[in-house]
Amino acid sequence: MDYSPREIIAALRAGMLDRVLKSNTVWLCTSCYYCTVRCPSGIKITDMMYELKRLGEEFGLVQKGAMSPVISKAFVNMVDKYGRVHETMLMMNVLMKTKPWALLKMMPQGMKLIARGRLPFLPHKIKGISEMNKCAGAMTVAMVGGLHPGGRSAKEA
Amino acid sequence: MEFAYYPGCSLEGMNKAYDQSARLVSKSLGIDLKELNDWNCCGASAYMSIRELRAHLLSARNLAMAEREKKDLAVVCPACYTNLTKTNHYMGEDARLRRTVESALKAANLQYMGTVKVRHLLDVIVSEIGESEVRAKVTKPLSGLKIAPYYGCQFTRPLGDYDDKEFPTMLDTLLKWLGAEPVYFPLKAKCCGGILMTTNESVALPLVRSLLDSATQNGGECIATICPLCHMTLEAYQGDVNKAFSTGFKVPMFYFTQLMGLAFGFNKKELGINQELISSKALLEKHLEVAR
Amino acid sequence: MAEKIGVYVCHCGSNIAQMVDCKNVVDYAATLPNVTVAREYQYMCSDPGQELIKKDIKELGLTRVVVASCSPLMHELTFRRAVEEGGLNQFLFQMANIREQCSWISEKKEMATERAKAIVGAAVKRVAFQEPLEVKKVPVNPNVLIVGGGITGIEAALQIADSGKKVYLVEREPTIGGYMTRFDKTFPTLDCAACILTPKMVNVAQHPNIELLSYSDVTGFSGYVGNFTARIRRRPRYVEEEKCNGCGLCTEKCPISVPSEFDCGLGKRKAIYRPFPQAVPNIPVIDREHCLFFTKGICKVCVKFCPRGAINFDQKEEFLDLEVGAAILATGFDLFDASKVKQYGYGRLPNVITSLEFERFSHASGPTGGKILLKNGQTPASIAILHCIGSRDTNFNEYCSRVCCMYSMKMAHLAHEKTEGKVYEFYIDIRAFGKGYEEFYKRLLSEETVFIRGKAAEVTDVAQTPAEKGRLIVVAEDTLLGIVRRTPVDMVVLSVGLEPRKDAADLARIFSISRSQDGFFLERHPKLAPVSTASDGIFIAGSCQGPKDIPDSVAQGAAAAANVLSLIDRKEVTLEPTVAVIDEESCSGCKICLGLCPYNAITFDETKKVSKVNDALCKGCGVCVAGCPSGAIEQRNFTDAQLLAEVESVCASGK
Amino acid sequence: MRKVESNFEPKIVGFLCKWCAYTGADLAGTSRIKYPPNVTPIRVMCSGRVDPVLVMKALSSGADGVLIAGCHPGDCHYTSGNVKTIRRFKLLQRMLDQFGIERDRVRLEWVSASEGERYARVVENMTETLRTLGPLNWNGSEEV
Repeated sequence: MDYSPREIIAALRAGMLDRVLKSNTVWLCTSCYYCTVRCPSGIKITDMMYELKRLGEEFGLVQKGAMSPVISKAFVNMVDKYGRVHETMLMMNVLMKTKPWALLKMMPQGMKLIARGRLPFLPHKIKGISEMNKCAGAMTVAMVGGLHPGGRSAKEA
Repeated sequence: MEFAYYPGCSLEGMNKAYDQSARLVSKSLGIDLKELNDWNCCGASAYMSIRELRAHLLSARNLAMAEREKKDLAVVCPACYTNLTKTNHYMGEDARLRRTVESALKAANLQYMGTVKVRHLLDVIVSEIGESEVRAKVTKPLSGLKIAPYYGCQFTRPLGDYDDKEFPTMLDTLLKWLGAEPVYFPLKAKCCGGILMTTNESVALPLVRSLLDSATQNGGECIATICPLCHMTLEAYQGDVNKAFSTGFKVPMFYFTQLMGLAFGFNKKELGINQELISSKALLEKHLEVAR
Repeated sequence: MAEKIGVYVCHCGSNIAQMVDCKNVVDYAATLPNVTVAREYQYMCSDPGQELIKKDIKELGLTRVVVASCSPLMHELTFRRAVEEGGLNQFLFQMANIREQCSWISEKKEMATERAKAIVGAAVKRVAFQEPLEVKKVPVNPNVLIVGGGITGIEAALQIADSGKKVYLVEREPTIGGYMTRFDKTFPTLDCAACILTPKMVNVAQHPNIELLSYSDVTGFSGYVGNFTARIRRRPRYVEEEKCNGCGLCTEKCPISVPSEFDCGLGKRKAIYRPFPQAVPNIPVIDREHCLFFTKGICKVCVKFCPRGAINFDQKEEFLDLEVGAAILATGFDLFDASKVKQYGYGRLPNVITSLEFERFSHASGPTGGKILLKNGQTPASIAILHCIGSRDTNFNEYCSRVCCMYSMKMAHLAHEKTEGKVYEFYIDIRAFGKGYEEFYKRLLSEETVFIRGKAAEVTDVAQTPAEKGRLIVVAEDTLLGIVRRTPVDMVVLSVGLEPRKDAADLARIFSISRSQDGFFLERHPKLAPVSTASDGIFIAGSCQGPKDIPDSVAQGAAAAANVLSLIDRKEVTLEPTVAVIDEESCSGCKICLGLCPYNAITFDETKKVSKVNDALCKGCGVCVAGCPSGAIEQRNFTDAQLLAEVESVCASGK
Repeated sequence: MRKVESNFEPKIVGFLCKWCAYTGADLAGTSRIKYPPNVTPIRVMCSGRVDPVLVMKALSSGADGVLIAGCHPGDCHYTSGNVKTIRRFKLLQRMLDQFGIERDRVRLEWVSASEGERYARVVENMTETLRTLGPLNWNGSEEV
């Protein structure tokens, strides 16, 4: 971890957003929420990390070679397309893009899971996918119209 | 007791057995789980990370549909629980967020008034069904079985106020009702690192190792889970841990609903125990007469 | 009505003037009916400001005065006095609050000015309907009630009693002395708590002017300044105070041993016991829950051995009504319950203890005779002291408990001295603000205490290295180093913060005083009236008002005593004449008002068939006024005509 | 849908009890908390002094709403004055119904001496509500 959450906040206060976004800290956050429930100042740190991830992705400022942003993007694309996540397909997608050799390494485990019927091959597409995207479209219009910024920023949270 | 049931994406895939056993034991306890029609992804961490607002929209769609059916929502995946609850909570306290989400829902003729309660199935069983009814269903008590009760992160954090945020005890309580012996497990609510496994193995593996260490050192013969991601991580990566740290873990993993099922007398196949990666056969034979 | 009204708009420096266009308000006021003169001035509360009013009353023959300035809570009395000195009855004055409820809450000058005009307009309209009233003087009862016998209450009691006044000192516990009796040494001088406290406790016991009511509490409090009645509940000790000579034989012979509350459960006491040997009064008490006679009807060993026949199992709870002129609440604090912060393991991990438990360990007459010991009886080789437990934390108490930094450093010093082991302090900030405090911190730094700047994240028993095995590991980000450190130690001491007493809300209700957001009793003014309350004649001192160390508590005890003495020596006090009066002509005799009055101040005159208000009992709430179906009751200075005038003016403003 | 009248600023009469609500409102000022200027305060000794007649008078004289604020139940300086306020308030609401006046126009709120922030929020909230309800324009005789 490049910076502790405390240092992240200090850096943000000092106006060093780029430094924060390029650090590995935000992408190492597993959303375990310990910081959020323990923070004596009541800061919702996990939410803040989400906001920083979002900003990093928006500005294209992420740590070089980091996989997590790739996963997030693939995850979002899949949900926007099918309405749900298909674990197998998501992993295949991401690994093909980042480290295809890892797929080989995972083969034996994968075979075991297939044998136990735990790896369905086909994704499920929900019926309401088009109306869901309509909602998302309406939301984008609201965002572009300035009614609501991209996220619920940590400041207001 | 009737709920709209929200299985969540990972119960459709690798954690099918969780879904299977949850439905089975719920039914036998008189909890009527009706799968929420055409539910969608809750907007879990990976989505929330870069599309926060839209993640709330995803959860809100599920909530709106449950509201239309006039039911509360029963959830088994703690991540889904957290996301749905968070949306519920934030829409209540942040008027601007509410307005934005409401107006977006309108595009699909949906509306959400904030009346749905999101409940984790474990909370429903312990708080609503209660000791006497659970005990009454136990035909094959898990006597002598020493279990490390593992809650993971998002069962009570940040918003589940039905149990302690640092040291939850609900699962311990339930396991006792089943006749089993929950062991002291100080890491019971720590992160398994699952979400980092593909991206930062060097960070994630030691977390898995410390969990297995603590569980076994305190006498745990197996681990009970309530989270599909935790379950998957501890199960699928035990081999990697053994390789990386020269350890020899072979700790069987159970969803808490599978343990309930065993105690209620269901067979292993019905509960999806046959889908496990680390065999529990020897352990179960030692403690229970479930050679079936 | 041909009144001559003077309106004075105060700038309050820039407090009002920078947000309210005072000139505009004055011009507006001048146009209002009956207004003879309208002026603005920099500081109306200053001498020249008050002179302005007096002069105008004399020269222009004003019959009514309105001052638009700060809140009436601030300066209503000041201006009433000025009006009186100018030759007008003080109740022909009305205050318009254009500071606290106007300029300070506004963002736009135009809006603030309009609001000020509405407020001033209402006051002008109202004041025309005000009537001259006579204040009533009543004698002050010179006896004083003090609730709480900790160091604060003791100090107050001795100060007042020494001046020759009678003090009733009510203490809930079997002994006075409070928390201080349980401490070992005191910071920063390290003098022993008992050495400085016990002589004062003895003074209380022997003082002819102090009546000590221990093992008692206040259950009711009524009346008004100078003339209160306090109802005291005396719980049965089952030992007759007049007969017992404190020989202690009963305690010695009692066969039942239970954990001692005084020692935080670390030591034992008997079922008939004194919390500690120097207890005042030096009279034991029987704990009903454990005494064999009360639980099983057997034993009576104490009866057998008592040389004075002082044991009396038939004692009953008694109630006592005391007449007093003033009261001081010095009820102190509760300690934060460390088990609420689960990540530190209090109650789960042995050898995680609280600071009070540490005091008992360290105390020479404590359960270990002054030795600091682990659960296994060994001396710890390393101790970590964690600051701010339950304090400065939005999850628990947001405020700083003020004493923990200093007592933690005192503990570090004692721990080091007694164990010769390593001592770590985990702190957020060191707050060493008092006389000699910073110097004490410097001394600790030179005594090899390791200060780690970082709030501990958790205390865990899960070892990651062989060196951590079997020990407690404090995990904290060292914010000076910028890394997370794991510090293995043998013992962890949690420096718990101070909280309002659990029953503070009940006591506040009994005494009709307010509490601040944090739950402590609310002072009348945080700077200028720190020991007064909004209720005349009732004072607060010590930690019941907010966390305080011993020097500050003693200072407040003495301050409250001075306030009380100044009140008593006035011999008489004036009462607000804002009481209710019943117009006999209009009263229909329905008696509805009788049930409405919380003070039983209304009686029914059977011969005239009308209700009557007893002036001395009426507190002027006005509840009966609003409830009278015939409109026969009026509240002085809050008459229907006055309030309606205000309402009408507000509604008409800006139109 | 909320009706937004851009220029309408409701006029609200606030009856504040001296011990809690008025002191709380003072605290909001001392803490420099900003809130809308729509509620003009009138000080009473106890919320129990607020005769329904005063409220109706305010509404018929041009006020768009009335706020009654006192000590929290149980904390009344006069032990139980606010309990009587609660009872009277219910009566008052029935009177409002009879005249066809929205119940939201008259509010009873508890604000302690230490709740400056809360007082500001109450005022903000009530002002917002009345902005959407629009002007009352009631002359006191017939239904609105």
